[in-house]
Amino acid sequence: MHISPVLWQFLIKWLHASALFPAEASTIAPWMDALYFFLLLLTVIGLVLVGSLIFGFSLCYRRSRNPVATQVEGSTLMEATWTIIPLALFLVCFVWGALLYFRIYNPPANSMNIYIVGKQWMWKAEHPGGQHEINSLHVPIGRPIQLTMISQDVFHSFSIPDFRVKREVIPGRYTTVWFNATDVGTYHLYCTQYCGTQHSGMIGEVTAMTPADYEKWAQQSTSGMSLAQNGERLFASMGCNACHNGAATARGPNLAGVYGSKLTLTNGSEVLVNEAYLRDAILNPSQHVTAGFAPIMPTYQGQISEDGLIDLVEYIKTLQTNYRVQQTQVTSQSNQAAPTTPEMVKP
Amino acid sequence: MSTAPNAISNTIVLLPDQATATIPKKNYITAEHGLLSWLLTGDHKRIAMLYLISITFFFFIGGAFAGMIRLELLTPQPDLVSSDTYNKFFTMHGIIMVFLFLVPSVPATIGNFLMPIMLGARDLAFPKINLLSWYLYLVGGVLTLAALVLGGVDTGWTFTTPLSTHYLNTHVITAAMAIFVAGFSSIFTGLNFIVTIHRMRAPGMTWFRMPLFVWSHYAASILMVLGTPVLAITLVLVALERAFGIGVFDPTKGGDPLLFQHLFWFYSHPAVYIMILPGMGVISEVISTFSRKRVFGYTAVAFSSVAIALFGFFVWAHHMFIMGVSNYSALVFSLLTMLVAVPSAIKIFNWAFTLHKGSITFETPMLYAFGFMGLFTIGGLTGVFLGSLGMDIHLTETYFIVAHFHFVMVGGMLMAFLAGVHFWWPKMTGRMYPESLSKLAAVTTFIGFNLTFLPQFILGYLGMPRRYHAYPPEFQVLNVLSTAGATVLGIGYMLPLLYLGWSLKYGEIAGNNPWQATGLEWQIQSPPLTENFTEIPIVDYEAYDYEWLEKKQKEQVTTVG
Amino acid sequence: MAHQISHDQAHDPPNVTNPEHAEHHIVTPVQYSMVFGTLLLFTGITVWAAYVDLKVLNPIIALAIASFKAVVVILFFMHVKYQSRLVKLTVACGFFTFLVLIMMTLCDYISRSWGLW
Amino acid sequence: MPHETAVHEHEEHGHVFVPQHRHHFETEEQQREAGSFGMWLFLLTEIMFFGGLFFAYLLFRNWYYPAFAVASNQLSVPLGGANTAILITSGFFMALGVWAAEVRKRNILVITLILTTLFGVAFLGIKYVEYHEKWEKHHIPGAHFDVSEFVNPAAHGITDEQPLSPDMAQHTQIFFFLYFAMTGMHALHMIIGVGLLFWLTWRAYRGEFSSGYVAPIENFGLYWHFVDIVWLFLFPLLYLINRHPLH
Repeated sequence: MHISPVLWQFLIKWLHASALFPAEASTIAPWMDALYFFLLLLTVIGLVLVGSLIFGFSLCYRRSRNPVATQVEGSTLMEATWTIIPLALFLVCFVWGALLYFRIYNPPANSMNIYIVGKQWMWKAEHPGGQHEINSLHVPIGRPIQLTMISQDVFHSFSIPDFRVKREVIPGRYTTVWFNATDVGTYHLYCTQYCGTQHSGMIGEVTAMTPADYEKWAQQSTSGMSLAQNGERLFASMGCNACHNGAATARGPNLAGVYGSKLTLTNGSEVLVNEAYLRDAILNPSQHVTAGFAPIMPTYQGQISEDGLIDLVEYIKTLQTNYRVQQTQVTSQSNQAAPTTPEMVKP
Repeated sequence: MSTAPNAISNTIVLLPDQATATIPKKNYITAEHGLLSWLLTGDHKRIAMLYLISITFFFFIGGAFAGMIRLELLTPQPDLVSSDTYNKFFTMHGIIMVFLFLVPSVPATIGNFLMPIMLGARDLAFPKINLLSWYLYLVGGVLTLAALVLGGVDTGWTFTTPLSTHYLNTHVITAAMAIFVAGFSSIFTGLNFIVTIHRMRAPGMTWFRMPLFVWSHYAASILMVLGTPVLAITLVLVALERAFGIGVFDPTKGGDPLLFQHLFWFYSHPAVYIMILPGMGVISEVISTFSRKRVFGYTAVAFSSVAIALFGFFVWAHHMFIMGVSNYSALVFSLLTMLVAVPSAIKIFNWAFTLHKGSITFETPMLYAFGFMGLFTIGGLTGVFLGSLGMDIHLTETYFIVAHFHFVMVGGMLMAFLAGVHFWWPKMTGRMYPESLSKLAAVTTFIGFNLTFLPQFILGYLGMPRRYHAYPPEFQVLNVLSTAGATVLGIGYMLPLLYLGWSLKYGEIAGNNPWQATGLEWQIQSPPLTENFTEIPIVDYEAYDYEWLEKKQKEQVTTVG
Repeated sequence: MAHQISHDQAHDPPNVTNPEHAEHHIVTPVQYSMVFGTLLLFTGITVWAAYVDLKVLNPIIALAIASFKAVVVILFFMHVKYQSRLVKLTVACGFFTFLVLIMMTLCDYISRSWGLW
Repeated sequence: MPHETAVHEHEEHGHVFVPQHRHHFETEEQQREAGSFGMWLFLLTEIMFFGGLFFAYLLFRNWYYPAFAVASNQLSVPLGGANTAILITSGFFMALGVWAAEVRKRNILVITLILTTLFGVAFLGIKYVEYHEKWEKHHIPGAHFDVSEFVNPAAHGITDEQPLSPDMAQHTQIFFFLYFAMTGMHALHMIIGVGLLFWLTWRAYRGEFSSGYVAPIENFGLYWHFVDIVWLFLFPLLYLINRHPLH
């Protein structure tokens, strides 16, 4: 920021204190505000320009002063001026905006992942350690937090104005957004996409805490089972381990260490295994058949909730060895999840 | 004819001597009598009047919903109505205002009235289709009211799937049908205009002699004809999906909700240009008339309309930047969005420079036009905020969006509509509206509008989401301001209804050309004859040629003298 | 500024001198029959081609044949070949907008799989 | 007066003043060109109307190709092919009808219009047979949709088809939905067209189009040919996705 930091802080604090401006509570917020003030300046200049042209001409050329109009055809030079200058300014806005967009929507590699599930009309947050929250989100300050979000029903939108981040939470697909909170405090959390009756009740609080406090909170509010542990249980109870057990004769591919790797599918395409891929492969297995395997996996569409899917995905992410898979396989029933036609999901 | 004023006055209004003047006995209003003669008419002027009455009716219904929304938002608590009711309010406000007011507002009323006259034709190319389009509009309106009376719809006017298809139990299909039918009304209006402009121009009326009003309607008509059917088929799919539970837009069944967004916005983005372009046409006419000067850079203004229509088709995904479109296409659409902003800037500057060296007077239409220019500048530039990808993340789906499109649609289009109605009121009815009262209304509207919507920009940046029934208490002050403004705005809109009604009987007789304007419509009697022209004119002058007008008037004076 | 137009020029009600006008042309039954034969022939070809495995070419050939048939119908049955530039432009405009819809939307769907950037 | 008089001198342009001439057109030529241009603009909206469906088809066909291929093979090529030929024939007679009107031959016009109608009705009849078969097989999308035939073709006596996995088989429903939406929308246009044909035939029989007034016939022809064109695309896209053996 090339504007004097003192002045900047004064301006923001003053505006915020008079409830005209949101707090700047994340690393991205000052960048967003800088662009905002630039655009605001542009608007004011544009408005003043147009306004003074109208007022100036109205005064100078009003009928009582200038009874006879002078006819003018127009001027190519002037047309060019007010084509090129606005165009250049708009292109600046485009480039600046695009840079900011990619900053907000591309999480750093080292960020901490929290899952968000939206449903009518609440937000569920699931921390990797197994802490579940409803309509609230606790995050440590000073480290990048990535939110991997999905909706169970309709479109929602996850918005924290004080962090200047927002992203649509859509059904059937993970979306991500990230932020790095800078100030301890509680901030509003809104659903900004109209989602039905209680749309305006789909709000919550984001609590940004010091890393130490966050640690304390995480320990107090854990359910005792991490997401991966939940996933492991689900993995066994759905009978996934019957095929995905890593044995040489297994009917399904080995899942240990599969996260982050590149797979070749039967149709020859190469894919990067990420959260979205894992989720899709569970729901629509026949479109994600690993080369060398038969398309025999049944679909789990309609049988696992989004939370269950998150558990499974987290589990597969952490799976480094098949030792425990093979251990549990002995004790669980493997024919539990027979292929069935999912019934219609209609409320 | 009254004699030319000796002293330079502050007005160009030139009325016939009220003591002797009368409304021409033979005109399109008196040509036939009885209700049926109106309901079965093929006369574009009568159809325009039918449209004017019906869209005014729907405007005030939509406005009533706006009033109730603002009243509910006076307090942070959800206390006036239940959430479901509130959701139905803003849905109805949106559907009525977008599809039953803004889309047909200028084209179907003023455009319908003037298009043939401005081109020197006796009627639109297809008078029966023109009447059909009004009936379709009525059917659409009645279906909307049916959806409302039967229990309402709460999808929002955007019908977001899968909410609208699988999760609501309100009258979505009725509302979708209403919009489907109203859409075809708009298609037929557009089709009629395009054919009329291509085929019915009077001898000598070349493309570059057409008034800019015609150019902007031409551009808007192209958008209507090519965009609306996509909305129609999308709504058909929504209705089918809802009725039979099929999953084209439902991810759990393998469909894609973003497909709906693409198809919906493919129409609904161009739709905002359908709404604003005809308004821009009105502004061109008004600015030129009241500064007694041809529009600065006629060609640039004409082509910028066409450019808006063309680019308008390439930018729709900017409504979906945060919805999970690919980053690459977000980039492309953002860039194209910046390009479409340029023609609007060109127009604004050309209008401003039309004033330069003019001889300006400040009648009511001119005041509305000034209001339009100021508010549209704000509306347009705040659009750049939203087109700029990063900024859009924070601002979209908040009150900033609400403020932005109300600046364009209400501050822009409604101002232009009122400018047009006042400007052509003497032509349509043969009588003048009361000048000072209407000036008061224009100023009231302007003040009320700014009070209503400027606070919403601030609310938006604070992060207040749109379509919220209740909101955190710290937003109350700004919301109260906004509601107060809405009250003033409401009065500003009631006033014209009252005094225009009054003027039908008591207004001064206007004569043929009270504004001394150059358009063909001002060279015929007011109200015009059913066949517009006793003989088809041969056009031998360019649009906005005030020297031609002066010469003509001198000839007339000498003839009479 | 006011142009003086001679009466002959000015009185051109059907816009005969402007490019939007085209002389009316009657297509003969012989021409129609030839078009009819072509259409039937290509219907046969498209069915036949579908039964031959041409890998990625199959849909391309099917669409190419369909487009060819459509063009033939538009040009002869619908008389566009003999129509004014305006009508030709109108037809082109319709297909152009359709392509805009498809291409711009596809640009989103295709680039989604390119990753998060 | 500044405006010169534009005199109506129809003879000068060699046009007959037909009774269907509307007062607001200068000449019959102008009226005819306006009508045909208007019809073309209407067809533009039809292109965009079907365009949305075609795009949905394109998208889902790429996503669920196996389901689309197998489901498409359920449609009957002989019936679809016959329908294509029937529709082309109907279009041919319509084109002849336009010619008959141009050369003012009333009897030929009436006969071609009747033939056009007959072939149009034949098309709809075959379409009905096809729809009925889908109904019996539970291939109508909705609550009663049945995928067993695609999951287990052998049990239904289908030997030349690979079984689909259950999740992919579900997506055949999208194919059938698009099939019904697109052919249904097309059939709706046909039904409207047949209705108009009855009316036009009646008017032609009364000799309204045998004196140089051909605009209604010509414009209806445009509509009818447009409906043909839509089918020319629907046929390969829906019936002929993958007729060669999959392996």
